[in-house]
Amino acid sequence: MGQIIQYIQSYLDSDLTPGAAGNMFWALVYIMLVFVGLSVAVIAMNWLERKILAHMQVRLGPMRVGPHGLLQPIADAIKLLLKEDIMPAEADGLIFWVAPFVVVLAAFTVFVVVPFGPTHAITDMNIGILFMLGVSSLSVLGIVMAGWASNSHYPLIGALRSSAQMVSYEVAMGLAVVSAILMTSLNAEGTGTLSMIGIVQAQQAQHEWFIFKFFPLGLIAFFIFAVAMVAETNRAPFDLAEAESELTAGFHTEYSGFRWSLFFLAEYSAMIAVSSIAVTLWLGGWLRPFPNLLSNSTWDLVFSLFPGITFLFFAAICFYNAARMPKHPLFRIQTVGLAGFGIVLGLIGVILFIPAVSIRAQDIFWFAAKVAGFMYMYIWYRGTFPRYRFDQLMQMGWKVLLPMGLGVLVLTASVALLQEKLWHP
Amino acid sequence: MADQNSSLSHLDLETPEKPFLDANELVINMGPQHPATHGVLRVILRLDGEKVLGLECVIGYLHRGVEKIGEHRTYTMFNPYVDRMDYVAAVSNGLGYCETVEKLLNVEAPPRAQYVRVILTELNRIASHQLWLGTHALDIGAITPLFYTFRDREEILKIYEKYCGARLTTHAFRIGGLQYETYAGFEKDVTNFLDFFRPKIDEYEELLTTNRIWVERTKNVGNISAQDCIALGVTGPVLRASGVKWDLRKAQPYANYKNFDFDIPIGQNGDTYDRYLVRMGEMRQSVRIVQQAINGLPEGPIMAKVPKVMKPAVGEVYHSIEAPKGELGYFIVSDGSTQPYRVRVRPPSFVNLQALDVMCRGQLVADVIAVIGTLDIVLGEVDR
Amino acid sequence: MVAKLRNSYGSGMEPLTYAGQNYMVVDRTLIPEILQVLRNQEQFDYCVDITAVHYPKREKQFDVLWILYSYARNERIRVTTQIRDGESIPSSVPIWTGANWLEREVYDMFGIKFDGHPDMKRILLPDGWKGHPLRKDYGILQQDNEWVQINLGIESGQ
Amino acid sequence: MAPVATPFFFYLLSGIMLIGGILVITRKNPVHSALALIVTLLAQASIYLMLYAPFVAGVQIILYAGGIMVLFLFVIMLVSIDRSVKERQFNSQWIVGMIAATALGGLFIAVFMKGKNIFPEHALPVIENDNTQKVATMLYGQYMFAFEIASLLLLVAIIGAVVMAKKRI
Repeated sequence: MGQIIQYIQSYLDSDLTPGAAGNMFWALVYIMLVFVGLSVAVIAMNWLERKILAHMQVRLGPMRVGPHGLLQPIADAIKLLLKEDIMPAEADGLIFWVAPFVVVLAAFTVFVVVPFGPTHAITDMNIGILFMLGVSSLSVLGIVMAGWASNSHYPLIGALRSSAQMVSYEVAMGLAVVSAILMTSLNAEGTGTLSMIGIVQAQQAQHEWFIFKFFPLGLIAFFIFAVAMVAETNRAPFDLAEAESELTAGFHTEYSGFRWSLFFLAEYSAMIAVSSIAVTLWLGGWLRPFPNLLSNSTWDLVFSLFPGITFLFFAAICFYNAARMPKHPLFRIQTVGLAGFGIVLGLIGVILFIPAVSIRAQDIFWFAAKVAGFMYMYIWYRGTFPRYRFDQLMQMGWKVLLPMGLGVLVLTASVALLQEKLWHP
Repeated sequence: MADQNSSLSHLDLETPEKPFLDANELVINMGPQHPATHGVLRVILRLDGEKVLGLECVIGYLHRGVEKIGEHRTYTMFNPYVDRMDYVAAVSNGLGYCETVEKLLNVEAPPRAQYVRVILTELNRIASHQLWLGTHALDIGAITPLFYTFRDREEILKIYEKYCGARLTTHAFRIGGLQYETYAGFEKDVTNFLDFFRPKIDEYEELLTTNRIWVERTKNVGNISAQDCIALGVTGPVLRASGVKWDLRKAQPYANYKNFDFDIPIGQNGDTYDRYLVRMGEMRQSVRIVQQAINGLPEGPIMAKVPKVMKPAVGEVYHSIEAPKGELGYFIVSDGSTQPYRVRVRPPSFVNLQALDVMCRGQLVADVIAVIGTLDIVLGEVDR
Repeated sequence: MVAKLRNSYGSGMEPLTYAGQNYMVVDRTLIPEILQVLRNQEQFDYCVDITAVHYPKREKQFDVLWILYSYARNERIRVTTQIRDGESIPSSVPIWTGANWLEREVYDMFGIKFDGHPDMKRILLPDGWKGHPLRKDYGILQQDNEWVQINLGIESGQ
Repeated sequence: MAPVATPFFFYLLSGIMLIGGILVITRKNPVHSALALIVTLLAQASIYLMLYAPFVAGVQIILYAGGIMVLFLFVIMLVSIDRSVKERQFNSQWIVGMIAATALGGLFIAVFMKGKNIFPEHALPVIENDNTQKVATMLYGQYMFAFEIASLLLLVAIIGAVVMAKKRI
């Protein structure tokens, strides 16, 4: 018994990730945490997307289930779970059944290496970024399987489209990633790293987010990635695979109920995953803004207040809206619920002000905040852009982004070499 | 019957033993239940990969026999039926029908009625174009314009509702003029709408006109030359976007369009983008016309002297107006009784839809969606 | 223009005007020729509409008419011809491409066949429907019950 | 650091690979075969991981499982499945194939039996963290020429494919 407790406690002193430290218990705890956090994020994302998109489009969005539709995603989830699971008669049963799980598995497995903080990752792989790209590319398989197994024209064409799209954009994406990895090798030993934590630490060591490195090279590489990642996740304006007006719903046309919701889950967690890559590679991962300019202890303190303030701000919004609720007896439950939600958020905010907590949590906060920024951009794209045509999309991938990526890669390498030769002889 | 199911025979729809790749040609059926066919249009596409080799429209799912009904109703009774053809531009349909019967009866609506008719018809043109813009943009993947246009279309529908109680199938006009005098504050409502709407057109354009993806999706898509348009009998914005400056409101003015000052927006390339610009221009021109009509709205009677029981003399009359979709014509044959002997509707959507094949050849599947959208067809009018 | 046509075709063509609208009644035999002339020499390049009217009491039961428009002259004209039931008429698709669907609709509604039409079949009603609804002897409530029973699986559509 | 590469995992992964491999050649439906091949490739990637070669494992997943196999599936899915299911599974070359497979198997067994003599030195376990850098230095240092030749070969292949596929250039 004591041994077990010791085994559990031994990790607490370590400054490694549980995976790297080989501590299975804490690795499991982290896996659970990431899984739960991700599910909550997807649920929140569902609500936020509908709400934000609705407000962009001069409508209200969900308003009925819970105050301001807060419980809508839960209601939807229950609805989906209770729905009949339909399998087309001519479908290939096994593949049809496996496909959504492949997609979900691929989308969730990548989070094994996502660094939410210097020690807040399930494990730190030596090939972290490669692992992420590789595993996320496996979700193409699931999509292709789903499209083919449905045994119907529209899903098949949808699947072919999205797989072609994902395979093409992976190339440009990879080149952009390589140019960022190249930047990690600009240190005294001249050795770079593929580890996700290592990449962020390199940015920390170089006192610069890679997006600003070798301006504008880092920015261009980031731009390429930012475009490719939208294509990679099959989202607007690259949502050809599920172009409602052309292919009804693309590869998951024939899916319903729980299986459909798995695709939905996978789509959102894939969005979060690629955003995490972007944040890690170019936006300094868990590092707070201006780590080099405003780097004395006062600023450290100021920035450590942000997580708490953010939650208090959300709480304030909740209270404000609770106060604005109609004063009708039927609205009492909603008002109380919203205020209660505000109180919970406020409590979290208050807890986050405790220095011991805030030091541990602020890395996660900054990481999440940056990812949230990307998520907002995803929604914004969807509200603004029409959809690309397939040949245009391919043209953009192969004739614009790929040469651009190659150019950036070559330039980055040259500039890095020159810098080494000229300024640090 | 000999030609039973012959519509599909030459397209080889039922060839299961033919493998995909060897055929080199894929036949895909789009619709009648498809979100982008704007109703119940069925398109059978012959594809080479994603390239369209040809297509055939199968229509008639919404056929209600409007022309047959017309032969069994009196002139007055048939009036509401025409609203159900192009239901997004019901007022235009009514205008065309009323004017045709007026021609048969040899009466003319009084000036005030004419002005109100112009106001309502032009508002209807705006509403129709708004609906077109929203759905067309939605087909191409831009979801937001739909909500913007519906928000603004609502204001027009409110004016209709206040004027005649109905929003969509308004039955706003009567043969010989109007049934209702305008309500108090009608002019103010319309003026308010115009002031409200002018910046909204800019808002739509801001979202789309210079949007790179929008331009790429619509430029050089669904091109049709002026010659082809004329040969196919295509009219309306589609014709004008191909560079033919022809608008019935100018060419053969009806109602009292000759009193108004407006331009005919035209395009050069006859592609989807030009058609978009032409329709945007038409909305602006409609705003101009309505403004002029409101400013010059005369006082006076709203109904000409029309017999209670209409029995036009024996004869036949064709009259057409510039509906939002193109030339909307009515050919009515009277045998001197209270019911028309024959009502023929010349539906612009029906004729324009013929051009779909020409416009889509050599394009990609995704463009078929864009082209169906840009033709601005209403299946209620195609099938009647 | 009318005088010129009158000279060349003589009694086969009769120009008329009603309510300020010009139309001409043309003999069935002159149809393709006169349409060709109108299209090529008189610039009636836009075929607005093709339709028909059924007069069951007449010997020549059907009026088939072309409504034409000339962009150059900004003028409309109607060409009418009379044919018997079962008689066919030369197609005008070679003259105006747009006549295709319009002729199909006339065939669909009246059962008038157009010779030389590339795709003479029903357009609005389903293939295999019996009867041509715009004929006067086709009742307004009448329908092809057999077709409805076979294809829709219901007793009657009413 | 505790070794992950226990014999249990090795046999498990090898078993998966074997089953996958057998499925590849026995399934009548080509899509099923391709999917079985993917399973095999993934198991193989895991074995690379056990060999402390994470970079190779990652590349294996990205290139084979994520890239090439998707293209395979792409092509297979467009071919009529019904016809291939009807076709006979074995063609006239199956005897030759069997002989070749047996010979290869025999060779493997021979190597396995006499392995220690053929490879006298133990392969030194490389530290996982240095692996990628090692691969990089090898590729761009010692084997630079071979690497460049290989990439040239691929370029030629790409251009050849484009020339053959495109009707007019």
